Amino acid sequence: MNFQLTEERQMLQDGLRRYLGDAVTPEALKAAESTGFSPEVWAGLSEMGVAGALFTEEQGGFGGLGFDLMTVFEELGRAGAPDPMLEVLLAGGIIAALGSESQQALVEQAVEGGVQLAFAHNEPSSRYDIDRIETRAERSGEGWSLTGRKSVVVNGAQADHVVVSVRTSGAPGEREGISLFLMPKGTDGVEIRDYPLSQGGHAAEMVFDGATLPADALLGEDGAAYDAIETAQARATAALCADALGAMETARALTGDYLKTRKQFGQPIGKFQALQHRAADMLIEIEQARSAVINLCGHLEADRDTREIHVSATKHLVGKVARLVAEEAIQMHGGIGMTEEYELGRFARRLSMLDQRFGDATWHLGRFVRLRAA
Amino acid sequence: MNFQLTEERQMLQDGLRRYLGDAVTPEALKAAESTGFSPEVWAGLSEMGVAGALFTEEQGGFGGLGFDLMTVFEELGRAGAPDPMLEVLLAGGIIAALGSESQQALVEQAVEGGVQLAFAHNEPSSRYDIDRIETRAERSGEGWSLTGRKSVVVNGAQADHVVVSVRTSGAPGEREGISLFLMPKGTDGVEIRDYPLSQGGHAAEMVFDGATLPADALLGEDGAAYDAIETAQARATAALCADALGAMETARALTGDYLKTRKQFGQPIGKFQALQHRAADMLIEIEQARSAVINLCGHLEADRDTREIHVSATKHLVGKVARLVAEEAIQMHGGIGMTEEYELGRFARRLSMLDQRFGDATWHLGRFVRLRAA
Amino acid sequence: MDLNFTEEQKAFRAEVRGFLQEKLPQRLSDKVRLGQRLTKEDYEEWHAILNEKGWLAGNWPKEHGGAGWNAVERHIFEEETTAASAPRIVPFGLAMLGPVLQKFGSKEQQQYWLPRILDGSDWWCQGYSEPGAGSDLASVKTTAERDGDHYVVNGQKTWTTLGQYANMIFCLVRTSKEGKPQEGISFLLIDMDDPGITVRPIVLIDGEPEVNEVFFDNVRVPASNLVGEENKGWTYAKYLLTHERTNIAGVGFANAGLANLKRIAKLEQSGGRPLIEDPLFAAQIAEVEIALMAMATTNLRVVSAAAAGQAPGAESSMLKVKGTVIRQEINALTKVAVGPYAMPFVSETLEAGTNEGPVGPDYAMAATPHYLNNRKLSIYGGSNEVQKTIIAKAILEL
Amino acid sequence: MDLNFTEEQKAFRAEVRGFLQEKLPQRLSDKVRLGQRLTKEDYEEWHAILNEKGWLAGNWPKEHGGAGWNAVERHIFEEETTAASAPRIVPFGLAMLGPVLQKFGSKEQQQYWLPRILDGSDWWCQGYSEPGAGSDLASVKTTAERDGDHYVVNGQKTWTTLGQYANMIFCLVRTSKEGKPQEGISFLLIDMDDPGITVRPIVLIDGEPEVNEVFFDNVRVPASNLVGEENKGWTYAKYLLTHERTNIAGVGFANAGLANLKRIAKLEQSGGRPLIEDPLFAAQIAEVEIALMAMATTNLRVVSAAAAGQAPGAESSMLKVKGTVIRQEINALTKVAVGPYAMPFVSETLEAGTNEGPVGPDYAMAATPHYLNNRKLSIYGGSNEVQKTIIAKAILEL
Repeated sequence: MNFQLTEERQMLQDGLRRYLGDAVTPEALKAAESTGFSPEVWAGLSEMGVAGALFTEEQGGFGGLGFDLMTVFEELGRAGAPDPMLEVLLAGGIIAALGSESQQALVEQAVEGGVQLAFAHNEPSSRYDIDRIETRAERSGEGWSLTGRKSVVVNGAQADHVVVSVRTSGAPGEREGISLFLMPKGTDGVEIRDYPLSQGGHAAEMVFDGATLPADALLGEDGAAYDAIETAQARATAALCADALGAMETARALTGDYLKTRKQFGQPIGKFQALQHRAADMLIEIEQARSAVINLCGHLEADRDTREIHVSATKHLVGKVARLVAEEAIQMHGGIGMTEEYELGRFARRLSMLDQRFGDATWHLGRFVRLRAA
Repeated sequence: MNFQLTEERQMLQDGLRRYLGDAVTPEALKAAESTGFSPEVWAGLSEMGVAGALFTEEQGGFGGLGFDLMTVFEELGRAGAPDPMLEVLLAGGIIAALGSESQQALVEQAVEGGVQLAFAHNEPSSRYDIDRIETRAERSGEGWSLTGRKSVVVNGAQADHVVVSVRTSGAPGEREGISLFLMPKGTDGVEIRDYPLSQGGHAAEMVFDGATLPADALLGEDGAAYDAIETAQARATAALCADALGAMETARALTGDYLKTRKQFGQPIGKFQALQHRAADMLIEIEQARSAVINLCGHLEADRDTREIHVSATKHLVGKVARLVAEEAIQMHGGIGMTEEYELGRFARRLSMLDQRFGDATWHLGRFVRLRAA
Repeated sequence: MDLNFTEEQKAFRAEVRGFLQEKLPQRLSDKVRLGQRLTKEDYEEWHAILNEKGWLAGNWPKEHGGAGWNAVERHIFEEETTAASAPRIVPFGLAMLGPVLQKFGSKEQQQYWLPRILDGSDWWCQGYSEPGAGSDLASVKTTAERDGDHYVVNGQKTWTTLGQYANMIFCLVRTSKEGKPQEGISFLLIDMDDPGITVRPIVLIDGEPEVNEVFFDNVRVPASNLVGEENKGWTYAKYLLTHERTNIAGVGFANAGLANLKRIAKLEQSGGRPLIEDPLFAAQIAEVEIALMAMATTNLRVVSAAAAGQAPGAESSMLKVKGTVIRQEINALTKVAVGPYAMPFVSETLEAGTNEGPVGPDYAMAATPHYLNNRKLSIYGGSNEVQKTIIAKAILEL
Repeated sequence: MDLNFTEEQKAFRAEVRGFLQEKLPQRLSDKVRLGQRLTKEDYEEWHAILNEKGWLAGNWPKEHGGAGWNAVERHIFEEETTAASAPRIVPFGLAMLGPVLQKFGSKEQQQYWLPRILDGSDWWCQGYSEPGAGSDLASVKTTAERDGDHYVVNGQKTWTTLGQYANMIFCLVRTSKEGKPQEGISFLLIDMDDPGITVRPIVLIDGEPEVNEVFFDNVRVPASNLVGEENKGWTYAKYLLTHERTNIAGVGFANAGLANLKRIAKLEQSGGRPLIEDPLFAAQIAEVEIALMAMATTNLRVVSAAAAGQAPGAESSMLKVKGTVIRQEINALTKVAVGPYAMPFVSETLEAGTNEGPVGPDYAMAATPHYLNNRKLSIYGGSNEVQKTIIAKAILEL
């Protein structure tokens, strides 16, 4: 039992914290608003080889374990970096797990840096169920023809390659019959609407109207993609929770500084005991969230049931704490915390949108109950 | 719309508050510990004719509406009176609703004062479901023979007459087939174990092993008692919530006094802002509880669905607030709040046991959802 | 005790409802229902409709052109208009300045300014808060120095809601530095078109430029624009704040928000079934609904006491806290209810009539902006922390 | 980062588990499981069993007869004993006084008192708190005046847990009124059989006389019973409190309580189905379980740092707060779970071996007493309010 970062991870953490502290400037954020990411920061992360930490040596990386994800994403969250590293983990993880040798080249490119990925999976009525896929792919000549709609595909318009989930057999709600395709940017028959997200970055609605893909675009076996998606999403959930943890740390640091410097009725507001105790509650809950993230990251390589219990436990707890921290941080700041100009705002929005990806706190609480009862 | 007490109710409230403030002495409480009630206070309440407020003029009383119950029981709770007036309301209400002319005499006796009643309804596995009755009555000669077990019958050993619910047909969980009997104290074939309760007062386990009752012991029609029980329990729930409201008022008054007088680190602890804000939270929630009690009392005479929605809404809310008030009052007192010697303790226990009668806060939340969806 | 409205009150409710059915433009109620932005013209249109009926100033006495309603009637009007998704009445002239002028203004001021509020000639905004003051309103730093028959105003106001639409601003200004901070404050009416005034929008975290900073650089204001006496402004300011406190609970908004949340939870699917059938989500809706049922009755208790002439005390602080917490919880649940479609952040979709349609279902587009924007509810108008201190001091006598 | 225990640690866990299977009397674990009262003899029996194995004083170094375990080993022992429903080790001699004597006691004191703690010759209790002091421990009023080779002690201690069983008490006494309150305090060992000592039980709201008041009326204590130096007692007191803080989170108790709660929720029926299938109740259990899973890891982080020689800081305050809140929530849910059978309050049923059987199911009888009794968790050992102030000051540097 050991809760110290390894030397390598410590170096990665230090390097990332230093780099992002400098690089995530108002200008970088401004650039990301219109394009969905900051070209400069993205290039910087590529240069550092950060994506390598998301993959094992076998896959061409130098990490890939839960605590590697935690190290990277906590720093991205702490800086509020607007770059789609999570999509590299999510889509790249699926490609690494299922891809043919030639498809794996994409993972190498991701590790070397620069390639942008996305995972088109959600649909307007799927909400958070992985298996509620209605978009269909049918064989068409040598290849496949896709019909359906994917919603809120993060980084969908920016990605050089998009992993698309479809149903090749079965009905929505069934685990069997889900397949994956690797689709390059610019494929015909796909209508894309790109838009900004509350938490930063962009997403897209993707309408497939008979879009055609060649036979070798299939990722893994026909109809057997469920497990790989669930695994990749478990890892992405851990990463997203680590990201939220980092954002909470920044929110609490900003709040602590504010409590120390802002004066009212003649003294720093941090001298008011009611605020002290609420700040302490916030710290206690952030510590809970940190432990929950550690629990999930430490069980990503466990058997499926154990892993998924930790997925739901952690997403539930971190979701609740994220709401508390975002709301309390704003409240303790007062009006200034409501303004876009002040730095807290974008962290509060980032935390507010945690619930919206991979299942909200209540949804995961119900899922935890079902998993425990199973 | 009017939230003032009528003159009559105001007089009743004043009189009760004055009387109970004097009468509920440590000696009276001590007496109630062993016997289940305080003979002196009970006699005093009888003399004041308090039970009359629980029944309509038609039934021989002078009240009987929701706000009459609220007036009486808020004061009983405020004083922490250990006397089984709630059982008069519950059992008496059933007798008044269903009883034959000769059975109604009991209601008159209750109004005139002195007669003790109980309602033997709960069973070991019924929890809070009114219809989950397994105790059976079968025709035996001219009368009936009862077999089964009733649990936690409040005032069961003390009551001069006990209303007993049984199943004469159907299965547990069905509304049809539930019947009621009026059983005098000392009936053969009933084994009674009397014991004290956490909130004060006594209850009994009652085992019926072929206890025989005459034909005229039947209350109302054979098999059709459900509605009367539900109605009586709705009224008793309103009364119990008003009782809790009164107990909360005392808890908050004790806490307020303590905050003003107890000094630590050189000043009254009520000067500490964290405690101020928590005291304010407590007050806000008590105000919510008061409004919830008003809502229920104001809808006791409404149609069944409206009434029951308010039963569950109010029992849920008051249950939550009662827990908050009991726990926060103790916490703000510190060690002294944990001691039996100090007055807070018995109010905290009274509030703690609110959940245990007629359904806990969570149970009623679920029921509210089902009633709203119906 | 009686929870029922009188026959007169029921008849009044029916009259309001009939009026709304007939006169409330569908275009406006659609915008309100979807949480789209109302333009200045939208507000003015609705104000004019109400004014024609004599209902624009429910709280004003009839002699000043108001409806002269008591607290219960105002409550009924509020319930019906929020239920019908009518635009809110912009409060600065009607709910805030009007009562102050009626109580403390000169005859001339009343005759000139009050009709202009009713007929829409003036759009007022509020110059109370200053940077760094927070809930400590008496620490006014903006100065007004007398110079002949003018005051020369210098300083800065902030959090000026809808200041971008206003042509007039009522301000607390410091006319004396003697005595306690409360003692040297005056209440001044200032034309926003005067030279030396600059308005700078403050963008909030929902992307809206709803509030503003207003800068005063040697602005010359006629002395006739002083309300009441010099250095007595704090009295008028407190009177205004008390009036602002009516309907502090926001029961109508909460009811409308809850109805909207339930509608969404019926339409959204989770696990192949309507979200509202998810027992845990349904329980969260139920919890806030139950809290709202109780709070609405607390509100009626206060309204009913006010109609009987009693001045509300710490109860209004309790209503402020509970009311804002309930509305914020409804906002938070609504954000959760719409699922992933709470993420798109396309400001243009909130403008009616643009080409930019909603990304997901139309009910989803305002969920996140409203959630974020309404964090202000517990901050402004005296933060909930300030309210709790008031409650503790008043009732616990601490 | 590695959440796994080492092979050595796993082997140690297996050894503890095997020992418990063999040596823990069923009679004792049954009582603990049902929440019945343990008698003095019960505790002494269990202490003797552990002492025979050399495991009674896990935190003492081997030279003093302890097991010399590090924080992780102590944690494992704690996890296994609570999971097996072993009686808790009475902490006053072993966890509190022992470390103080080892650090600050004279050679003679160590040689005389330490073995007597291990072999059960002495039952110690704690004389720290005084009436009206609350969390302000330094405001000691009980005086000890030097008279020849004795101290004469006068005053009162309170909240003395299990004082009714004790023959010895360690006390903070005031030996000087000079300087700051912390400066004139001494640490004295007092024989409870000395003339002038009166013990008065304090009945708590669960009906238990668990704590006591101890009165000192001219009690003569040999000067050789002074620990360390006169007027330096505050240093030793703080050292003791730090040691008391180990296992402050109570993870083992929480785990055992959660397992008990789940067992009850499976046995209780609601609506004709096991209570645990009620989605709302199941969700409440899940919420506290999830919080506990995280808190247990926080605890391991602190334990692991302690084993590596780091002194815990404000983390132990965080664990105290979260740990007590979780345990209290489990108690509250257990009370709800047992339903109406939480109401009977029959003190005798909590004594094993009496004729008075439980009124309802045996698992129900301790639910309410435990719920009530454990309200103390957030009050004693530095109230949760004091802990929050510590956290705020330490981490926020406020």
